[in-house]
Amino acid sequence: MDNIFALAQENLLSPIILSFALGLAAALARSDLTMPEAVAKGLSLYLLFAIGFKGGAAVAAHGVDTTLILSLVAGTVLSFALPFLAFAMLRVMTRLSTVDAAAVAGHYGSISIVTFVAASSVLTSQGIDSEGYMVAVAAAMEAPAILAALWLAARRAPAEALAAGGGVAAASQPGLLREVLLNGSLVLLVGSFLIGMATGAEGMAEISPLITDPFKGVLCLFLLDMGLVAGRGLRENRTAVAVGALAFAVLMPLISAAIGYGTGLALGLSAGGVALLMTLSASASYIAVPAAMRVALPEANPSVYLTLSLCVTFPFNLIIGIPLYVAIATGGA
Amino acid sequence: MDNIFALAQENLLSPIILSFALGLAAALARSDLTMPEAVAKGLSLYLLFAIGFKGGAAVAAHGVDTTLILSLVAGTVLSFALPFLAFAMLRVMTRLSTVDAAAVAGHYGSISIVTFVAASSVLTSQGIDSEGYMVAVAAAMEAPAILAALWLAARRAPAEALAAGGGVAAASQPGLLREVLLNGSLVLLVGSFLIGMATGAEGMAEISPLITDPFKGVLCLFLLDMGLVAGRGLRENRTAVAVGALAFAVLMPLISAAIGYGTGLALGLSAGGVALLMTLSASASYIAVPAAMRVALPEANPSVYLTLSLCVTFPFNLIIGIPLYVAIATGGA
Amino acid sequence: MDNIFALAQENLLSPIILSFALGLAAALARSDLTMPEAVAKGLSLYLLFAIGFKGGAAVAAHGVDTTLILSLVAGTVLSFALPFLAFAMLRVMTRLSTVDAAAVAGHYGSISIVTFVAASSVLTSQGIDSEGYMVAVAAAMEAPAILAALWLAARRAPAEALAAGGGVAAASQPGLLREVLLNGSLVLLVGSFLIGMATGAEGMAEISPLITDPFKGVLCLFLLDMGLVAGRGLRENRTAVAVGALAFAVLMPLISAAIGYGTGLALGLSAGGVALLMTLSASASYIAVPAAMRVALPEANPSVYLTLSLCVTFPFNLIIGIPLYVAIATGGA
Amino acid sequence: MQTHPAKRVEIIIESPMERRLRAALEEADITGYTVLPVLGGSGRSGGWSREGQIGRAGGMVAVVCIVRADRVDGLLDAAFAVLERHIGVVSVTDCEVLRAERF
Amino acid sequence: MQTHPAKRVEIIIESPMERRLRAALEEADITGYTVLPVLGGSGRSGGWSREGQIGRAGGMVAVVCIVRADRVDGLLDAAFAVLERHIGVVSVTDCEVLRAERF
Amino acid sequence: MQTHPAKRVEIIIESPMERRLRAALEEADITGYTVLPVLGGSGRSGGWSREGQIGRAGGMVAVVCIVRADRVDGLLDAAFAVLERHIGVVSVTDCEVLRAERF
Ligand SMILES: Nc1ncnc2c1ncn2[C@@H]1O[C@H](COP(=O)(O)O)[C@@H](O)[C@H]1O
Ligand SMILES: Nc1ncnc2c1ncn2[C@@H]1O[C@H](COP(=O)(O)O)[C@@H](O)[C@H]1O
Ligand SMILES: Nc1ncnc2c1ncn2[C@@H]1O[C@H](COP(=O)(O)O)[C@@H](O)[C@H]1O
Ligand code: NA
Ligand code: NA
Ligand code: NA
Repeated sequence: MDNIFALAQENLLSPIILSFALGLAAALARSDLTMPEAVAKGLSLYLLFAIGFKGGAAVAAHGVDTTLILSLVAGTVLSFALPFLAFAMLRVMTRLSTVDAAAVAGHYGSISIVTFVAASSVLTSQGIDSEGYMVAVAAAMEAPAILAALWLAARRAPAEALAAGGGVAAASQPGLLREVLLNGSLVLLVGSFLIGMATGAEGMAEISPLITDPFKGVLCLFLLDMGLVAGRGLRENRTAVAVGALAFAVLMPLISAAIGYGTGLALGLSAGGVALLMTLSASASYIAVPAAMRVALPEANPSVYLTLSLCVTFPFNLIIGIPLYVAIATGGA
Repeated sequence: MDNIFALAQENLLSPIILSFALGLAAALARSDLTMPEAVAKGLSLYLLFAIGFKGGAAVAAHGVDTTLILSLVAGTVLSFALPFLAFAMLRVMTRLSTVDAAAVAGHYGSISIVTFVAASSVLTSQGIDSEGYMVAVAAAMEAPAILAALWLAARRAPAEALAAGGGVAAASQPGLLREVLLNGSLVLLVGSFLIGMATGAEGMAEISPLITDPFKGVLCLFLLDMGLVAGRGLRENRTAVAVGALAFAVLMPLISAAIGYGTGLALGLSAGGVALLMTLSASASYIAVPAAMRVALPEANPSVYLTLSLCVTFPFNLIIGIPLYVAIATGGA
Repeated sequence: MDNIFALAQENLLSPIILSFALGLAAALARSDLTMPEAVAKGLSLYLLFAIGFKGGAAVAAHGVDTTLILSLVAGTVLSFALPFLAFAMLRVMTRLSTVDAAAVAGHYGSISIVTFVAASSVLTSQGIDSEGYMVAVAAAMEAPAILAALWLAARRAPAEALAAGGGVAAASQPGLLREVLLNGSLVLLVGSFLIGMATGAEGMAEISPLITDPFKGVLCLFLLDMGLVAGRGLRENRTAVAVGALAFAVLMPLISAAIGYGTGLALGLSAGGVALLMTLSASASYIAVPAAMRVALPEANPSVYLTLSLCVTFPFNLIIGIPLYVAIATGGA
Repeated sequence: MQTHPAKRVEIIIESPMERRLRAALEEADITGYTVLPVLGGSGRSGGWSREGQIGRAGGMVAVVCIVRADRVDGLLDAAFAVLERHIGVVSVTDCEVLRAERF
Repeated sequence: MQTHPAKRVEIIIESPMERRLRAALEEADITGYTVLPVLGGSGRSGGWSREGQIGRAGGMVAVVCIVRADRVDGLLDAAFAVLERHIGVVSVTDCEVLRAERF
Repeated sequence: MQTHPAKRVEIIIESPMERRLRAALEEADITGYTVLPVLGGSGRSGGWSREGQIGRAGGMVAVVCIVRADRVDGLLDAAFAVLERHIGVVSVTDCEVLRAERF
């Protein structure tokens, strides 16, 4: 228990969290501090490239153990299954329409790569090892949730959806699946993972001054931007989200993390690996899934899913979730 | 004396100055070399974050001494008072309208953070220590000058200003004060200063590979951009500024620096701290104040104040001022 | 022979090549992975500044030897002469119109700075020294080819060109020469070279954490972008280029490299210097020359010259050319 | 200078739908259009801004398309099929163009 | 396809005034508009360009607003109150829109 | 609010030609115009996009110019002299402006 508090406190005072808090505060206070879109995208390309490459290089160093394939399968299943749980909870806890609930559910099955990056960096700070291929698991968990969401919207809301021209049509939209599987961040993450695997320690030595040394600092700047965007979202959509939905956005990650914990133990992952799988399960998408939802479920209200995912669950995981998951996974709780 | 020349020469041959000169030359020669707006903004966010954080970390390391509060008060007073001096000088030395003179005066009370950064980096190169909280003093000096300028415009130019719908109304414009106090660069500077203070040496160790090691190189690139912008400004506004105004733009920083010198000694700052306070006093704003003037004193001609501040005083301080102030503050003159 | 294969293989598995391949694959697969224009420009400014500065600092360290002037002259002559050879080959190997052939020829006389950077980084990895002033030679080779192309278009296609309002007029267009000589990348490359020369080892020490340590990593990100752009070009212009032209785009660099080899030996350059001169000769422009062609020879089809230069010759040099040129120059073949 | 009547169609559409709109236009044989970036805006669904955003969702683009009057209907049909369930705005203005043979 | 007459108002305004213009529009119940970035330009006060600039001053944005004809006057009054002492350009064009119920 | 008739000219032109167009406009005494960025597009010469590009070639900009009707011909002549051999699109729309004394 002490351990958790120590971790949480240390976490709270890390430059990463404080940078996020600064961005949030600036946006809520209506400061005109902003980061240009191109810079924010540049930072996210850097983070994806670095985390992917380092994961691949770690796999090259430690070899592919038998758990790799199992972990990928488990991640895929989690991503597809969690939305059903989320959907059920949303139907009970909120008055969201079926389409909205399906869209939100999709976000919680999928993952947030920055949350993953933040957790990795906490592990690194504490000298806790983890499987390099957790990056590949992260990638595997991105898309299946989207299919689950579309399926939920189509099955459960035939009338609603059909009236609007619909979910079913959407699910069968040509190109959507392909677009989701080839979305930029997924391709970069997987691609740099493969490059890291192929070039291994030698490649790592060549580019580590870019992707390792300044990594944490760049993460701070990126979280500053996330804080700004989240704060602006909160300001504009204060009223879009009811109390039930807020409760969901805090409860769901805890439940998902518990499921991730069980899965991680069953897979026999290291403590660090378990913490990362918990984090992945607990995190909610705010890039890939929103874009897919705008295309396939335009009737779903983006204020709802973006507010929950980016303005509630993301900070919750960052501040409370990650130290908690790490503490539990390492048996510190 | 020798010392000043040695310093000036070393300064002239530093990559920082030469990068600025390259940008200036390229723009004057009408090269199409440009830096995208987003990249320039990204670099300035980096510099603000780095300088703020390092200042805060230094305060965390050395503790808050009693001079801190006094320095903040002194900075605020200087920023509010210097515009009155500048205004008086402008009325004597130039034929600028009252509104233009008030606007220019506001720029010279406020500060240029890049000039501050350049001076800090000269101090670092020469191994001269300075108070970490000078960053906070810089922040304190940003806004008061704007109020002084508006007050000058309203008091001294009632007829002019009222005819134009004016200054008084402007000074009382709802939201302007708030906008100035919450402008992006101020919030980032103060915020990262606080983060640096909160996370101290530990935080510094984590992100120093981003904010310390490549700092000087990034400053070169940023000054390249400043040179490009200043050169373009010179080319487009050659005729906007009369000889009297040019003389003001060189004389004013010297006088302000002298006042800053006295203030710094009275406060009991270290030699490095005195050099920085001189630099702050001598520098003229080209971001926060111009934006405020466009909102509150739109009748003032931006070609005048931007040309003086960015194209004359900034290079003057960079090339001649900083080495001079450092030499004087360290007793080398 | 073994050496070449070893080099080629090592080269193929370098993060740099793989990053390019990733970009290419992503674009061909229609992923929406993209790098914002501003970020790509920012990276290219960094690379130009770094390579220029390092070249200048190397010259400052090793002194200007007598070969410098001769090398500059040789580069200028090569750049002006190679387009005539290229033009003759294009007339034989392809059915391109005179204007198109002249435009393509101009690209192959000029140079690609990223190809040069990639070759330098291969040399550095292998501990092979080269003359710092090869950067200046690269700069000298940028523009003359454009004049050759315009001359070819005007001489050989008087009817065609005149009908279109044409080449002759274009060649004498006021401002074009000046625009070419002052184009942004040329100015930055030469400017930072001079800064590096002026500040030498001391300047290098100050900014090397920015321009040396993360250099290779940044090059990877830039090549990722190049791959994306090349892949998109291939996708959109598959049909723009006939087989003859493709053969040209692979044959021409080999011939140019051979000429560069002879020239380098005649000049008495070091093995590294010869490899770089081969690379410069073999590389084809895709920034400065296309922009000049759009202004001066708008009738020439950009799909043709961009596809050949960026989508065929650039990858060819990157993957096969550079290791080959290095092997030959170092006598490893 | 000789000008010719035409129509300027401006379609403000969500970024995630841009690719589909482009495909639909090309299918309807409308191959001339230009895409402009959008910084932010406001509508029935509230205000938004691109600053600091990295995802495609939550952004829009403006597609400007100049066509001969007789092709406007085809264009609008194609655009509407894509836009129908989505937010976005379509406006059509009379204009004059140079070089009519290009449209 | 059925279209409806409307007006397209384009306001080119200094960036530092954007926030005030947005507030004024919203106060005048004009909640539909789109903001486009501007790279540079030229006017009586000379030429300018955004390249390499980091401050807000010295930049402009273009605000496009499509409204029913009967709301143009309210819009122009609101915009003019903000613009009055400032540089900037306002133009109004007739247009046709789809989905009139949205305006 | 009192408005005055004018013309809105929109010129979509290759980036490498922007400098020449600006010079030509200024020579024709058209000193008021605004330049907007363009992300991509499609035309007879195929599609293109600015993403990831670093060269000027392969990009376009949109120049918007609001003028009194009697100055349109001068403007079009000046623009056409620059555009003639180049790709690009020019359209002219009727509009109403505030503050007519500025044009
Ligand atoms: N009347 C309008 N004029 C211009 N742009 C609009 C208008 N209405 C909506 N938009 C744009 O379309 C987006 C979505 O609008 P809405 O569907 O009303 O939420 C807004 O954020 C604006 O960018
Ligand atoms: N006639 C015009 N057409 C389009 N944009 C204009 C016009 N006049 C001025 N502008 C824009 O408004 C800015 C300020 O104009 P001015 O107040 O004339 O200096 C210019 O820099 C242009 O961006
Ligand atoms: N009808 C059109 N409407 C709007 N933009 C166009 C049109 N035709 C061409 N363009 C723009 O001009 C560029 C060159 O067109 P083109 O000369 O037809 O290849 C295209 O890539 C578009 O950006
Ligand atoms: Na999840
Ligand atoms: Na000052
Ligand atoms: Na060449």
